[in-house]
Amino acid sequence: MGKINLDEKKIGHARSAATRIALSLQEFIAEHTTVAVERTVARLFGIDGVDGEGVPLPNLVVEDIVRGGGISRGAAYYIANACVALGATPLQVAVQVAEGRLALTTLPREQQGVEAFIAQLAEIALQKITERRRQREDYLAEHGEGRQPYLYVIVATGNIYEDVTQAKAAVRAGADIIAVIRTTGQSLLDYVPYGATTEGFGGTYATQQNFRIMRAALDEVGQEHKKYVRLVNYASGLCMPEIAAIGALERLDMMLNDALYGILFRDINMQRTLVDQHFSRLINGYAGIIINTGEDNYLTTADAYESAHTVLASQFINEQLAHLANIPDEQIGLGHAFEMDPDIEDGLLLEIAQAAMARQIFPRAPLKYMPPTKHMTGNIFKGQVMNAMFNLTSVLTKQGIHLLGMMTEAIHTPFLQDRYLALESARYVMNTARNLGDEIAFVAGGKIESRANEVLGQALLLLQEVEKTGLMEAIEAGIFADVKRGRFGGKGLAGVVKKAPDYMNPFPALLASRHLQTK
Amino acid sequence: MGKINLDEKKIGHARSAATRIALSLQEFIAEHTTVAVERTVARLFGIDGVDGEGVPLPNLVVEDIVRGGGISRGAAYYIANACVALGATPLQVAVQVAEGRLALTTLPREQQGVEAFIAQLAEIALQKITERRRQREDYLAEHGEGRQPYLYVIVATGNIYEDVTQAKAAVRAGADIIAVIRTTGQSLLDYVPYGATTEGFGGTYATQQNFRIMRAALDEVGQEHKKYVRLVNYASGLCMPEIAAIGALERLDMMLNDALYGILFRDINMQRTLVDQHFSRLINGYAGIIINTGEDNYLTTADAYESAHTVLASQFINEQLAHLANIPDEQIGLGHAFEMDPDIEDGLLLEIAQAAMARQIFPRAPLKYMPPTKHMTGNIFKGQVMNAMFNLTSVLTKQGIHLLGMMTEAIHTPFLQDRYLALESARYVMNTARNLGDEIAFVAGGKIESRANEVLGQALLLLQEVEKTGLMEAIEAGIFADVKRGRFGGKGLAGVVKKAPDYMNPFPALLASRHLQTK
Amino acid sequence: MEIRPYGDTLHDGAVQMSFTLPVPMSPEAKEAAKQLVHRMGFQSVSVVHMADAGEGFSFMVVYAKTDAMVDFSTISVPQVSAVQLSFYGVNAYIRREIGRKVVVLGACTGTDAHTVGLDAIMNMKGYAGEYGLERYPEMVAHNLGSQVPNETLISRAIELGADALLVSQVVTQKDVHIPNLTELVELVEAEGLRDRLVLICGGPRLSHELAIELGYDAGFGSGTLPPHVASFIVQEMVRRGIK
Amino acid sequence: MEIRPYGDTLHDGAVQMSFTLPVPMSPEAKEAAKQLVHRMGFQSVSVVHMADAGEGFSFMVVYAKTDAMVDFSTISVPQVSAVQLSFYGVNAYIRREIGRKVVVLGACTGTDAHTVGLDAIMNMKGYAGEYGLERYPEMVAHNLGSQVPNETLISRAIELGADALLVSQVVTQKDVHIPNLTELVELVEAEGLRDRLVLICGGPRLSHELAIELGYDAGFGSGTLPPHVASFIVQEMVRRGIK
Ligand code: B12
Ligand code: B12
Ligand SMILES: Cc1ncc(COP(=O)(O)O)c(C=O)c1O
Ligand SMILES: Cc1ncc(COP(=O)(O)O)c(C=O)c1O
Repeated sequence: MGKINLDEKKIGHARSAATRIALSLQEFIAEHTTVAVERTVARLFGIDGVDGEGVPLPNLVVEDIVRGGGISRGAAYYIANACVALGATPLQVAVQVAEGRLALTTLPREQQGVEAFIAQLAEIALQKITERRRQREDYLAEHGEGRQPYLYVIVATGNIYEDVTQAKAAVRAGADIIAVIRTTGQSLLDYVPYGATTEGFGGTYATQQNFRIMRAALDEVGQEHKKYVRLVNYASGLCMPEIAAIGALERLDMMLNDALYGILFRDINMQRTLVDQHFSRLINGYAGIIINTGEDNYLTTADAYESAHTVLASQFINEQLAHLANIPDEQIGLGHAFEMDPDIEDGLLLEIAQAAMARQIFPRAPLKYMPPTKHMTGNIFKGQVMNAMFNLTSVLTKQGIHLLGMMTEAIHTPFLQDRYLALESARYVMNTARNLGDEIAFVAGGKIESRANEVLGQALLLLQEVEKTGLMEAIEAGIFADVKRGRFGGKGLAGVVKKAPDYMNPFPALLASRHLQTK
Repeated sequence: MGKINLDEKKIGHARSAATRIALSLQEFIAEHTTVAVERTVARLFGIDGVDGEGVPLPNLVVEDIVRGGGISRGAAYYIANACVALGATPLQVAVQVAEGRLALTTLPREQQGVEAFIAQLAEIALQKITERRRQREDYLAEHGEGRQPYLYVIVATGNIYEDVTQAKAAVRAGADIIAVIRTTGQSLLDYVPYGATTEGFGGTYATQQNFRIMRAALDEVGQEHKKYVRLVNYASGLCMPEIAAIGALERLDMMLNDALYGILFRDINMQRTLVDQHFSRLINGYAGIIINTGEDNYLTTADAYESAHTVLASQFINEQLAHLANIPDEQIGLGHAFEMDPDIEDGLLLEIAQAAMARQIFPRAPLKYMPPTKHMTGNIFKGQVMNAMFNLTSVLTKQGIHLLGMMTEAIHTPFLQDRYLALESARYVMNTARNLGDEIAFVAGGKIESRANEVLGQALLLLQEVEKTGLMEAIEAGIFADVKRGRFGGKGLAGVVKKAPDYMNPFPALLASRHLQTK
Repeated sequence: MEIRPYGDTLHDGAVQMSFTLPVPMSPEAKEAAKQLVHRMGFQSVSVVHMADAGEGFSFMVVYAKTDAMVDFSTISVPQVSAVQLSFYGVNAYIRREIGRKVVVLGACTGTDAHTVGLDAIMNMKGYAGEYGLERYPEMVAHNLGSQVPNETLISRAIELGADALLVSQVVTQKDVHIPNLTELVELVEAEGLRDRLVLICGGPRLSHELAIELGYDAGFGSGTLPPHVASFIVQEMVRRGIK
Repeated sequence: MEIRPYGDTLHDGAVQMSFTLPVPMSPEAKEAAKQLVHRMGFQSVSVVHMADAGEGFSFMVVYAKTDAMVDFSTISVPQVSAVQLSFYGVNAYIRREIGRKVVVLGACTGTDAHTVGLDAIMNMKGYAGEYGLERYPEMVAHNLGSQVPNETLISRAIELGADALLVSQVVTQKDVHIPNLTELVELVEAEGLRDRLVLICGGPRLSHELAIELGYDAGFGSGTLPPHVASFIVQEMVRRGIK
């Protein structure tokens, strides 16, 4: 497309402001680790399972190291050290810790071969992830990438088996992407639940076993329909990097991954989750998983007209933070949303302006486009039409990842028929308007172009301000989503650890240096 | 707008071909009258009411003249002659005929003063119509014309009182125009039913009393909402000019008026209805009533993609026929429809092309745009979305008279809630996309432009063919709507009468010569 | 097997509903809607939307859960009993089993002017990729078109020696089709033609069940294709010994 | 006055419905849908659409007519009993009748993170043109935000000397809000605070009726505006003699 006459200079300035914001944040991130990061290392080293009380072994291991005052050196060191000392695997070591038979920090240190062993464990982990990535690439080579916008629907019954039924039905009705929504509150858990689960509220627990069950189901139904069905779950929350790791191991294809979401909407401590985010993104990037960012959420608490520029500004920052985690543009699913008040005259023009602008500023990113949610009401018949306008805007402006709006948005998590009808409607609209985007041009200097440039201009000013104050300070001032969060407030601060000089974690360097080829 | 780069020369050629087609038809029309035309004269002379069996007096009068072999001279003469002879009003004369006490053709002829009396009766009739027109203009001056596209909904309960309830509810929900659908089969009746009626199937009888009841109701609710609510009924059928006259007397604002509809879809004899049409249009034109033509119907029996050009060709012809009946462009509501198969890729582009093209070729006509009907199914949720795309296309291409699609189109004539939801949806779509048409341009040489030019080219060829063969012959060959009708087939042929040299009807000349000023 | 509507959990009984009440929008109207749906035997009734539909009417959208179940294993649907033949199959069958051309007459009767459905079955060009009956070499098909009075249809049937009558009824408002369809059967019987004729009706709101009830041999609804109808006609003729 | 749904004729009982059946699309599925709706007590049941919803499910759209009626004159809805005051009215009332600042605490409790509704009631900037409680000069309003455990809410209430608690619950899937709302009342009672507190809950799926049932003083649903809530709080305080 590239049809809106945007001020390219401003785009350039905005991007470099965002780069500087990201870099300055990166200094802080580089100096810290978190309990979640360390648990992730444990998981990548093959530690999985729960104790008799259901507490995950990675938690027990990291708690043990914390208790022993060793966490600032990193879990990798202590685990490998124990392995070398005891001639055991990390899992065996963890079991001993869980059974209270071992305290990792009490073993002799500075043994020979620990560093080599760490490198070896890391290599095995990366190989598993690489293999998953290859599997995906094989599937895609077999069935093709599919046509964008990808139709993305959620399942959220709370029961993974019921979710499977609904997901398969959705694929048969045309879905390209299935997201399993998490149970309400999971993001505040400082551990990842375990096993297959059947009891969630407004969503289903994200567990490795649940990922596996859904992955198998989607591969099966995908084969039948000769397409690769993408699976999504959520990394944001107190276990951001752990879930990213699990996702990498179970071949998820996309993960909601955005520290800002956790900060603003889950009141998670910003230091904690920004550090977590970086590691989780390194993993996502390496695994070929597309990250989805959460700017769309801002418009649920702030007004979509007034705050449109905050979405754009945040996209610029998220893009740069993703780049710093070695994620290529093709894996950066920047979020935005169709949340303008439906009563605004020419509201559709504003939406088109925003969507086309984002498409143009981030040409290679598979933009994640969210449907109207806030202004949806119990009037399902009007909601169906609002979603139709959203579908149209999406195909018109060539969005990448298209979350289907449900006419029952204001009522319940989707019934099977809601999803079916949403898919049918989207297929109709996107087919009947398939090439409309190529057949129309926006009038130069018209409302659409002016709006896009207005939003761009405001975003640039905002970024310049954030650059001055710093991102954390800007969040403290409430610039995003009309929500203010303190640097030392929120959940999970206790899990933030300043790295010691001898801190050791093999993954960041490996993940960042090796760039897998997509075929 | 004027945005599609259309071949202006072809438009010119097409229009002149249509002019010649219309003129050659007009020769035939000028030589004939029909029983319906003569009944209309009787009505305009003030003859109304029914006999004991419910037969309308205009029918009894005209039958009496037919029986007496006088019809080729025209009813005007015999009625006036009787009035002069008996010193009675036309109504008094008619009552005597109805009671079997008088045979009009048996009275002495060539009396003094008959012609003057005819002129006087005609003058009175035109004054009544003029007064209605003035009333409308006063209302419009008070409340304004309103914004196009006008939202047009039907009521069709079969019961005029129930219709009133539904019509008022519709106005409160945003309707600008109310059409009372006729009961199935009325168009084949060779008389106009009488009085207030409560028993119709899929529609309500068109009677003068029903018109009056609805007119009063709409004036009332219109006053409350500070707008002028337009009222529509159907002239097409065996009583075309009579209903046009009644409409003029009861201040209808629009009338479906199209001989081709009657020919193709009601199997009415073409000679009969073409003659009827001309007189009915003269009346509509004079009364300031917007005519609505029926090209949209072609796409219910023929394919909308294949036969798009037949719609355009017919619009050209209808425009010229309307001009010959002295109707200004502003009163020519040419019909077309959004009837493309919803499964066609880029179907919306084709619809936009067709609608924008019509808008551009007939810039001053208040185009009547019909919603999807043929491809509507029992799936109301998909239907709601198809209607949304139609609403969008309409506002985008600036249509004039917008018939609301009902999600229950394939099921039943609208329930109150169907109409409510349709209005709500149209208001939303048209508001959110209000100025979209001014903010986009069609890519030069693109699909939309090419399609419009393709349709224009085909329409021109068709018109040139019709010009060669003549319109009646073309209808015999089945060029419109995939339906063939013979020149001597169908209903009502018996009512066609060749005018005698002394044929007399004061109205055509008066209606055509005087052009009322709209303020 | 007992079944019940499904929202997101087996047997949850979830149903969406909408309707209009003849009372102005108000908390009482909403409550009335709720009670009404309770009276229909629903649980967990939630009136999720109420709107002023104008003129003293209020519009409601409701989600609720029903306790009603049906035993799916007991469901049986009266179905047109004929082996489904193709265009070629039908013609071969006629040549083999009947040995003469089959004469078929179609019409939209009464005031019905909806010919598209009947045309889909009869016209040369056919419908959805299937030829219409006019194209069948072993059939003589006459399409009388729209608004045909029952009397005319019967007199034409006698005149043309029809084996089967195809009657289309699309307008069903206030059950206007019922007396019209009934009248035809009565007239056919009065003329003593019933045994010699295959009587078929069709239209989007008609079902085989209703057709049987009204005294027809078969009824065809939405989605019918020409060979469905042709297959039935020829097999019914053979079954009844119409030769 | 007996009322019944209205389609296009008074008392016609017309209702639109849709639901999914856990059986594959088939004529039997359609018939099952019809029978099911009959069992709900409907007449003239018409399954106007059936679709394959995938995975052995079929989706149905139905129109039917119900015989159910409700007597509209007997409907009464429990309603928040307070004279509706304006922003100015509430503040004047407090000055006149209470004579000190009213302390109000709000929270989205449990795992609920939907703050928009509560913010609409409490925030300075307000909602739909009405100031929120934080702007009321005679009130001291504290908004504790999202995901607040009931225990925390109560200890803060004691600490701040709250007169009224405003609890928001938006997630209601599988009735998750019921135990959470119930727990709060129990804790308040256990602390012996019930008499001294005006207890209010709100959210789009909550009603005043449900609130009363759960032991709250009032419940507020969709479309609530700040002065509605403020009016109730102050009048309830005076009624109960909370000073
Ligand atoms: C096209 C159309 C018209 C055209 C008809 C043109 C023509 N020559 O046929 C015109 C514009 C003239 C028209 C007029 C009217 N129509 Co009309 N029309 C429709 C429409 C949009 C589509 C019907 C159609 O063509 N369907 C496509 C065909 C292929 O499907 P089908 O008819 O179901 O046929 C299939 C099967 O049913 C079966 N079948 C049908 N007949 C037969 C017969 C036999 C023997 C067999 C074996 C099978 C069979 O096989 C076919 C192929 O699978 C419907 C709405 C809709 N989307 O359904 C309204 C609709 C049928 N019309 C309606 C009405 C009320 C009218 C009018 C009275 C007023 C009005 N609202 O405009 C007038 C008067 C008509 C009259 N007296 O009959 C109503 C009927 C309501 C009801 N249930 O009673 C409908 C449902 C619209 C509505 N919601 O108001 N209409
Ligand atoms: C915005 C939103 C979010 C935002 C919330 C941001 C925030 N800080 O509030 C985010 C993105 C974080 C979010 C997350 C989730 N959400 Co959410 N969300 C919504 C959404 C789109 C709009 C809610 C809203 O803001 N409404 C506007 C406000 C003004 O209206 P209101 O809440 O009704 O408030 C009014 C009245 O109810 C009343 N009121 C409300 N509270 C109170 C309190 C008192 C004391 C009083 C007096 C009055 C009162 O006054 C208000 C003003 O009139 C709804 C869908 C919808 N359209 O309703 C889903 C919805 C509520 N979410 C839902 C779910 C399931 C979730 C998630 C669990 C998973 C998911 N689907 O994303 C997560 C987790 C959240 C959690 N643990 O709570 C479901 C709930 C289903 C159900 N019935 O249980 C909904 C209905 C969407 C759906 N169909 O799945 N969500
Ligand atoms: C970026 C991002 N992460 C996570 C979530 C969901 O997280 P939770 O499971 O905490 O509700 C969302 C929700 O929309 C999101 O946008
Ligand atoms: C031009 C025209 N006239 C008349 C009618 C309706 O006429 P009838 O009452 O004969 O069905 C239509 C229907 O759509 C029409 O388009």
